[in-house]
Formats: sequence, C-alpha cells, structure tokens
Amino acid sequence: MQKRLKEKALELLSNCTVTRVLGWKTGEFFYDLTPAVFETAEEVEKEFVYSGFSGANLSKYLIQESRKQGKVAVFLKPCDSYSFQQLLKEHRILRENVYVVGISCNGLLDMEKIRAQGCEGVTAVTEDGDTLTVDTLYGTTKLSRNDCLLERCAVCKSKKIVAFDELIGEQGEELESNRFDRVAELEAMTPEERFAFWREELSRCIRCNACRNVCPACSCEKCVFDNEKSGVRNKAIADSFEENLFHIIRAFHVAGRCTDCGECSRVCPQNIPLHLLNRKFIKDINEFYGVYQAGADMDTKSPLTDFTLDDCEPSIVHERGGVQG
Amino acid sequence: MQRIGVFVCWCGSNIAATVDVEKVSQVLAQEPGVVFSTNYQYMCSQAGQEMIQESIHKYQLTGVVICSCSPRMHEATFRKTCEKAGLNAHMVEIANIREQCSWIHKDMATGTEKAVILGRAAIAKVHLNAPLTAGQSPVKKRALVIGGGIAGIQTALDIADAGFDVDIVEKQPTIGGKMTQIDKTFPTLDCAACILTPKMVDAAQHEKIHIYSYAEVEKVKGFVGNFQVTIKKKARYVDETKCTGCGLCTEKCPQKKVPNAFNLGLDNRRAIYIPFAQAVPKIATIDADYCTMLKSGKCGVCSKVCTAGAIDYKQTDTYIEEEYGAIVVATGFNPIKLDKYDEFAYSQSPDVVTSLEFERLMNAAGPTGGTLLRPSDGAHPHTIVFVQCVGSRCDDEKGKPYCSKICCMYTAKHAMLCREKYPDTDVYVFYIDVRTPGKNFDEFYRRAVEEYGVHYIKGMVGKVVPQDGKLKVQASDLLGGSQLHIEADMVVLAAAIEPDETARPLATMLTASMDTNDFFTEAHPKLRPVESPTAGIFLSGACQGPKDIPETVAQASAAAAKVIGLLCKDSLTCNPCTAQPDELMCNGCSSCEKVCPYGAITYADKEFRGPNRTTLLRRVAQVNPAVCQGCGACTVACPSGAMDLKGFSNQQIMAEVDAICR
Amino acid sequence: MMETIRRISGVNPRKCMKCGKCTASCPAYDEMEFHPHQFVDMVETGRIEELMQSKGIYTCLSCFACVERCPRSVEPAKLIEAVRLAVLRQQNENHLTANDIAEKLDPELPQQAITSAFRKYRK
Amino acid sequence: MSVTENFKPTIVAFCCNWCSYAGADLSGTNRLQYPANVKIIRIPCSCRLNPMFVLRAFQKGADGVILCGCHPGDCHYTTGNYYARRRMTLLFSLLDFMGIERGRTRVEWVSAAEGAKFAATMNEFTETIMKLGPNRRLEDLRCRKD
Repeated sequence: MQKRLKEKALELLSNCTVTRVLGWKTGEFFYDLTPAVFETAEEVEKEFVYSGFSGANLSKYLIQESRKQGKVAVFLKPCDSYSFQQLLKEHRILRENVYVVGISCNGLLDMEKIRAQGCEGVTAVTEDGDTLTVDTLYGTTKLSRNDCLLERCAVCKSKKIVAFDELIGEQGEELESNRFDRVAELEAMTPEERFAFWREELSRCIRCNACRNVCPACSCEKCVFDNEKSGVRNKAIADSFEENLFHIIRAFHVAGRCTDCGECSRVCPQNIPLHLLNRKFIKDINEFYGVYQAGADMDTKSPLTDFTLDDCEPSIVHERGGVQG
Repeated sequence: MQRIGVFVCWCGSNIAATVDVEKVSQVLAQEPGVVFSTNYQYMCSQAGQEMIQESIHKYQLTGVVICSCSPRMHEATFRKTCEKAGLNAHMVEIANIREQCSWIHKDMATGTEKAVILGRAAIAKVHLNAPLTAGQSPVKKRALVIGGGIAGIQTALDIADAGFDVDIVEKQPTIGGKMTQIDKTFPTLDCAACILTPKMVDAAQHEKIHIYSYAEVEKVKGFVGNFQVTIKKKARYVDETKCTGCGLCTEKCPQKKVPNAFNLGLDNRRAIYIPFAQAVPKIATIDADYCTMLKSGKCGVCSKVCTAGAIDYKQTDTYIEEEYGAIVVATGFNPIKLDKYDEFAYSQSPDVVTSLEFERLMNAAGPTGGTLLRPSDGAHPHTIVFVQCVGSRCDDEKGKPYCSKICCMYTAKHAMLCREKYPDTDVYVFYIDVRTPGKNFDEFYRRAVEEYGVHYIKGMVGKVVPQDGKLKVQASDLLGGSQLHIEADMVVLAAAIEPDETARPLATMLTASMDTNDFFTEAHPKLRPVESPTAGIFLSGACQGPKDIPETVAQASAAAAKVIGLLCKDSLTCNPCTAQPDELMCNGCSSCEKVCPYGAITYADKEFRGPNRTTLLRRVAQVNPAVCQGCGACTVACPSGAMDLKGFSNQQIMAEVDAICR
Repeated sequence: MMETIRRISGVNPRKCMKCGKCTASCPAYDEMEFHPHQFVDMVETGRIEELMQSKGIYTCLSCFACVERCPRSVEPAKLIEAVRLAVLRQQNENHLTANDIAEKLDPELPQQAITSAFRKYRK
Repeated sequence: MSVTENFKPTIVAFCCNWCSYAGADLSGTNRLQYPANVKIIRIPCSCRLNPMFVLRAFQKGADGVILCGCHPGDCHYTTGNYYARRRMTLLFSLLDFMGIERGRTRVEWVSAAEGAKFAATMNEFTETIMKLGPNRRLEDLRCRKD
C-alpha cells in the first residue's frame, strides 16, 4: 500500500496536478506517524510513510491547506472521508483546491494494545495478512492483527469512501457496527455508577487540548475556551466542574457534526474514552430523530439545525428506563 | 464602570406590603456601580418619572434599574422616560418584583430577599448593557403580486386603490387563474366569468397596476421594504405593443392539433392562441413547442395575416429588474394528478373526468359549447357518479393528508346543475363526510338533496371498470348496508388540490417557509394568517391552504391591507436587539443560517489578515438588521460563539445567572 | 383480546375514517355477513368474539384489495388475518407446514388459492 | 440522596419573553404561590438558551434549571422552541449519561394563559429538587456557599 500511495503522490506532483501532498511521515518513533505536507518528490521519496499507524485523520489540515496557493493532494481513509465531507458541507474546505485520493482501509493499529499483550521495547511491527510480527528488544512475537486494532477500527462503521477524486484499493460499504454497545452498557448502569465512571475517567484529564486540536469538527476560528467573551474561557482545569464543563461543551459543540472518527480517544494521552460522549449524542440522535451520519452526504440537514413538529419532548430523558438519579 | 441608579417602586401597597422596599433600596445601594438608590410610591406616575429624569441628570447616570412591575407592563414607559432625559432606552432594565415576587410570596422576609436578588441580577445586566439604536430602512413604495388569479387580482386592486404602484407577475399568457375555468360559483350559482372578467379588466385599466403576463419571477434579493426582483418575460413571439388581439392569426394558423390547456386538453387549439375570448391582456401567444415556423422555419402564416405586424419570431426572453417594498404570494393551486388511482379508471376511460374538467364540459365557452356530453362518444350521459375525497385525507403517498375543503361544495354544485339542466339524469354522490361550514353552504347542500333529488350515499367507490361503453361502478352504501353496482355513463372525481408546482422554488427564493405539503406557512396560524414569517412577504389565497373563492378574496384583501400598512411608512424602524456576528471568530459554517426563520443571515467572502503579512479569504456570516427579529436561535447554533444577540448577550445572561446564584 | 388482534396485525383501527372504500372494493362482499369496514369497527369497539364466530372471516379471499385501496393505510385484511390466527391458535395446532403442501397439490388448483391457504394456516 | 437540613435550593427558570414570562406574570396576577427559590431570567425565546447557561447556573450554585417556552407550534418566532426542544433533549440526556441527576433539569411549555400551570410546575420542580438535595455532582467547589 505504501508503495502505491508513494507512486500516486509522485505522479500527482510530477504531472503538476497538485503542488503539495498531504500525507504522513515518521514522528519520534516509528509508530507515532504524524501528518506532513510534502512539496517535492525528494521529500516524498525520503519521508512519506503509510502503515498501520497512519491513524491521523488528515481532513482537518485541509481547512488551512486548501486556502493556500495551488492545489493540494490528500489521502483519505474511509472514516477520514466522512470528516472531509462534513467540513465541505460547512464550507470550511475549498473543494476545488483539493485532490482527494481515497484509500481503502482494513483497520489501523493501536500501540497500546500491542504493548498490553506483553510486547515491551517494540522496534518494528510488520503486517502479514491477519498476523503481526512484532520485533522487540527482547525478541520477536507474533500477534493477531484483530487484537491490536484501534478501538474505532474494531467497531468500524463504514469502509465506504464518501468523497474522492480517485480511489486506491476497493470501494467499501457501510458496515453493521456494534459501536454503541459500550454506550448502552453505561446507560444500563445506575446514575451513581455512571457518575463514578466519568469521575474516574475525566479526573485524569490534564487539559492538554489534544482532543480539541485533533478533532476535525473542533475547528473553530477561535474556540470558546480561548475566548474571553464567551464566559467559559479556561486554560487549565481547577476542579471537577471544569473537567466536566470542558468535555460537555466540547461534545455538545460537535453534536450533529461529529462523524465518530475516533481521533479524540486515539490521541488522548490519558486514555480517556472521550468518543463515548460523542457516541452517546450520535446514539441519541439516531434514536430520537432517525439515523443520521454526519458527513455521509452533502444535503441532509444536521439534526441540531433541523426539527420535526412531533419530535420527542425533553422529558423522554426522565421517562425512559434506568434508575432515576 | 457604569453609574447606575436604582429605583424601587412600592406600587402602592402591591409591592410594599410584602417587600421591604426601603431595605431593598438600601441593600442595592451597596452594589458595585450603584451611585443612587431610592424608593417611591408610584414610579410610573408623573412624579415618579420626573424623579428618575432628575436623578439621571443629577448623578450622571449611565444605567437605570427599576424594581417594579413586569417589564411587559411598563418597560416601554420607563425607556421613554429615560430617553427623554438623554439616556439610551436600552440602558434601562426592569427587575420584576411585583408579578414575580410580591404577588406570589406572603412572607415579608422571603419577598424582600428575593427582590434584592432580582435587583442584583438587573444591575449585573445593566453593567454590560450598551446603547442600542434602532436602524431605519427605507420603504420602496411599490408592491409585487406573484400570481394573477382572483387572489392576486383582488390584492393588486386593493393596494392600487390605496394609491401604490403594483406589478402582477402571471406565468400564463392571461391573468384570471383557475376561476376563468370555472363555470358557476357556489352557493349562489352565478357565472364565474361574469364576476371575474370585470375585475380582470379593472386590473388591466388601473393606472397603478402593471401586468407582466407570460412572465415569472427569476430572482429575489433584499429584504422587507427593499426587495430587488428580477422578472423573466418569456418570449411570446408577439409584440405586445402592436398586437390588437383581433384573433385572425389564431384562426389561420395551420397547426390545429395542439391540446388546449385552457380546456384541460378536452379539445384542440392552434399553435398561436389567445386562451379565451376575455383574456387580459388580449394578446396572442405562440406556443413554441408546436409552431412549425419556430421549429423548422417553414410556415409564417400568422406573420402574413397579421395586419399590425406584431409577429416576431426572433423574440427572446427578456429580464426586468424592479424594486419592491412588499411581495405578495398568490400562486394558487392545481388539482393533483390522478394517474396513481387505477381503481377509478381515470387513465383508461375518457368518461372518467376530474371536477375541473367537468366544469369545462358544463361551460358555454367549453369544448362542448355548454351541453354536457360524454367525451368518448359525445352522447348525453344519463347516469353520473361523483366521487368525493379522491386523494384528499389520505395518509399514503398517493394522496394528500389534508381535506381539500372546496370539493364538497363544488360537487353539490355540479350535481345540482346536472339535475337542473338535465332532469332525466340520475346523479349519485359518494361521500365520506359532507363538510359545509360557510355562509349558506349547508342550505345549498341540502337543496341539492331535497329539491334536486341528488342521491347522496355515505360510502366510497371501490372501483370503476369501463365495459361496453359504460362505466361499471362498484361502491358501498354504508348506511344502507349494501354493496352497489351502478352502470354509469360518466364518473366525476373530486381530485384533491395541491399548491402550484412553482410555489416551492419561489419559497426558496423568498426564504419564506412552507409546510410539508408545500403550502406557505403563516407568521402565526391564528393571529397573523396573511403574513409569512419572513418580513415583507404576504400570502394571498390558496397558496397558504385550500380555500374557496369568498375566503380567497377575503384573504386577498387582508393581505392588501397589510401591504398598504407597510407601504404607508417612509421607513421601517428595525428591532435594535438583533444578532451580531463577530467576523473574526466566524467559521462560515452556515449553522446559523439554517436555523434562522427569517432568512436574515447571508454570507460574504471577506479578506482577513493572516500570519506573516498574508491575507486570507474567509466566508463569514452577515446579519441583516432590518430582517432579524432577535430570537437568538443562531446564537446557540453557532459552535464558536461568534454570533451574539444584542440586548440579550451571552455575557449579560451569564451575569444574571451569576447574580441569581450568588 | 383486542390488544392481541392489534398486536398480531400491527393495525391501528382508530385511523379508520369510515369511508367504506374497503367494502366497496371487496369482491367477496356478498359472501360475508360482516364487511371489511365493519371488521375494523368491531375490532375497535372490542366485538372480537362475534367476529371470531363469523364464517365471513374464511370467505375473505385475502386479495388485499382493501389494503391497497384504503386511503388511511388501515389494512383491514391484516385484521381479518389476525382474527383467523386468533381462532386457529385457540383451536390448537391446526397448522399447515410447507411439507404438507406437496400432497395437497392439485393441478386444477389456482396458485393464488395455495398461497392464500398457506397464508391462512401456516402460523 | 440525603436531604440536608434547612436546604434552600436555588432554582433558575429561563422563560421566553412571549409565552412563559407572561405566564409567570399571570400566576402573579392571580396570586398563585410558588417558592421564592425560583428566580426567573427573561430570554427572547427558548431557542436563546445556550447549554453553557445551564452549566453556568449549576457551576454558580443552582440546584435545578428549568426552561419554559411557548408550546410547540406557538413560538413567537415560529420555530425557535423546536430547536430548543432538540438541544435540551440532547443536553439533558448527556448530563444523565454522565450521572447527573435527571430531576435537576426540565423543560416545560407554558403559554401566556397558563399562570396556574406555571405555578404548579414550579411547585413540583422545587419539590423534586428538595428531594434531590443540593447539587453536588455538577458543582464548582469554589462557588459553594456553605
């Protein structure tokens, strides 16, 4: 795959279709690939990487890149293409300045999961079908690839690339996913248990803003948390309320726009399952207002800027099952 | 820091009995920014108002808090008072310590404590108030009426009679609309043409009315008082200024096989035509789809016979731009298509007709010259079956969920006319319910039954099968408890009515809202029934919902009255509490635009300074203060908080929250 | 019982506006003592027992004309089917399985009758 | 949940200007009593209520927040309350998901004619909050009064 992407990048640069290519290159370690803009063939040859660790969703960078001079090529995995289309819908990306190469995807890898299976000091990971060969300082281990997928890939919602100029690999389909199972588990708990669960999780938040900065939906020109006029400006967390506040507001601001790309949880250094908050909104929207997938098309109105005359009342929250708090 | 004055009103004993007003004014005097605090028996009295005005001068107040009755009662009063003393009206806040404090609490301590908190909230808000000035926008004293049916004509006549210029845009070659096709009108049975055509002539001759026939609205920009509209005049290939309407061309044109739309295709007309004798304007139009000259360049007969030299085969669509202060939508209705109702054999037999086709068959100017004859063989029908609610009150996708309202009455009319003209016919009407609310309507229906002997049968027709030149009708008689088999000569279907297909794209152009059935929504279903929620757009006739002629005319005149009220003003005072985007923070994501009920938000690409002396082009929201009504829906839809509402800003409301929870 | 019928059929008889189009469409009208619109009314008013005793429910051809024509999507045929089912369930095990069909086949028998019978006696 | 002695809850009621604020006025005009714990903030329309205001209220010490607006279909601005309805449904559901007591948030449609309903709603809501006790799960410790 890496070879095909590299060739495509070189081809697009050499025939002047684009002036820049947005892809991935190695970061500090081989498994923390980082988004990068390549302007010359040499850079591509030398630095371009695509591997099981190319998790980063490149769509957000197009907000800036598509406004620069010249056309930019970008590689989008299926879930990234949803984010891309959602941003198009919000007029954030200038479509004519972007050349999208859709790439099929069979799930990406989570280093944490590899480590959790007893691999310390990993030096290289090679993929061969469903098997991963993990080289460590202490020897070589073979792992099942499926056991090492990122959470979002383990419950992949769609292999369909919804926006592209050309495809590398096969176009996929929307999948039956059990991604809401964990949300449902939490819903089945008592409020006390849920409160304790979220306290446990959110109390670890260090407000590094990684979730915000990586999120394609969190791309405001100026975030309310940086804006002194918003009344909620806040740089560092002082107490439990502010931990809750930040994540509630963040989830609410992306509600109806979040494509469930899972980047927030992937980048969280504290391993807080932030995607559960967003997924809770998606699950509620699906149940209350009909199934909606942000970014799936260009026309459907977002559920929060739409309504029907016989929407459910807010009291549905009080009336539905579960223990009253 | 504001210099705030606090004025606590006793309201006689209304407040003073349960709130210690003295204490309230003393406690509030300690609040930051408060430079003066007092209490008085009746703040709204002349003396009270003067006291406020004097204090404004004496203490150079920049903000005023009045603890009194509900702002719904006296906010306007106190704002005016302060304005007279030179303070901006929006620097005044009211703390409602009567309706929401003294009147609901019995205990003095509780009441006083709450009054202080409410006062603090108002003070906190005033600290963040900014002077607001209501903008003025000029009113273009000209109205546009879209649709030239009876609704449009009536509205235009009423507006023009009040002395304002009105333009009517009609997509057909003539004004008059559906009513021109109707034979008689209920409940008086007078002839539709006799009452309509004089009005058409009035409209044409009125010096304040200009009719754009065979024209459509192409583009609408602007807002209330100041719409810019592009009107497309479709090429009719006849010079309107030269054509005398003599009709010679329409007799000589060799292309005779054109389905006559005016008679709903029941007969044919020529390729150059005048829809009917009383058309206004009476000008010929060439049907480009059938004219051999336009299609192949061979013919030119009409041009040869026209003594006025009005034929112009080279004519093209022309565009006119005009400014209007108000727009009236009068796009009317159409019967629905019945091709999905196989059971009634509408597509299989020409003798199954819609009610509107039946009108043409009864009309003296219709294809049969007013004698009721079967379309299939021209024979006189002896048994006629009317079916009501065809496509109305359906909850499937074939029909419409609503009651079309007019069918019960016109079916009674048809049945009655049949029996009157041809007493030898048997007339059956199958109904689900007969709905006759309206002046003299039920009497009319009863007359059909009692005097004219129309067979009204509660039940529906299940199927119609054409067989041996007859129509076999199978129906149920629910009250009699039997299934009927009738051999009919004609079947007349009361098709549901739906809004004209041009209404939906027009609504988009006007940013006027529509319901799921494509009827225009009114600003308030009960209290503002002739206005659209979009300011400056008014609704006339069946575009708002099914209506008969009397109701249509009533609504048309009502819409005209509203338009006149608007055009009488030289300028409009805008609501000062409007939404305002901070362009530096705006993402241009369109969330706000999608929730705005008034279409007040548009987008512009603006240049912003980027890093390193670069400029960035960004899409940012723009609010038109003349249109914004200040609901605030956009402020919450905006993810970045760029959109705020003047007078109820995020900071102001949060300050109130803080003061209350303190 | 009323609830059972509604549940089995998935029909809400309250949607009926009593227009009688079902009855007007019914080809088996003369053979039935209760007619489609009456079925709907009887289910709504709870006269289920009477309906279950009736022979008319077996004369229904399951042609679904009433379902097709109903302007309110009430679907009377489904109600009749549900009543038949209710009767069958009470009679116990009077079911037809797919395996039984082969031996009952008769070249003269119209296809629709087989389908209809299977629809009636399968569940 | 223990009921604290002498617990005096703070309840913030956001009322739309056209229906519910007038409804609240009417309950005053009719001298219908409801607890003084309820303090009303006037907003132009229920759709003006930003979820941030709700959180702000809890932060600063509110024990319950209620939004009152025109009945669906009666909004002065035609559609505002429909948006408010969706926003609040989702917000409340998320708060519930995070373990915040469901009873602390509520939306009620109160028309200008429903003075009695306004008073009854406030009495009922205050009672619910009294039972729930002080807001501890969504409070900002720095703003605690006692």
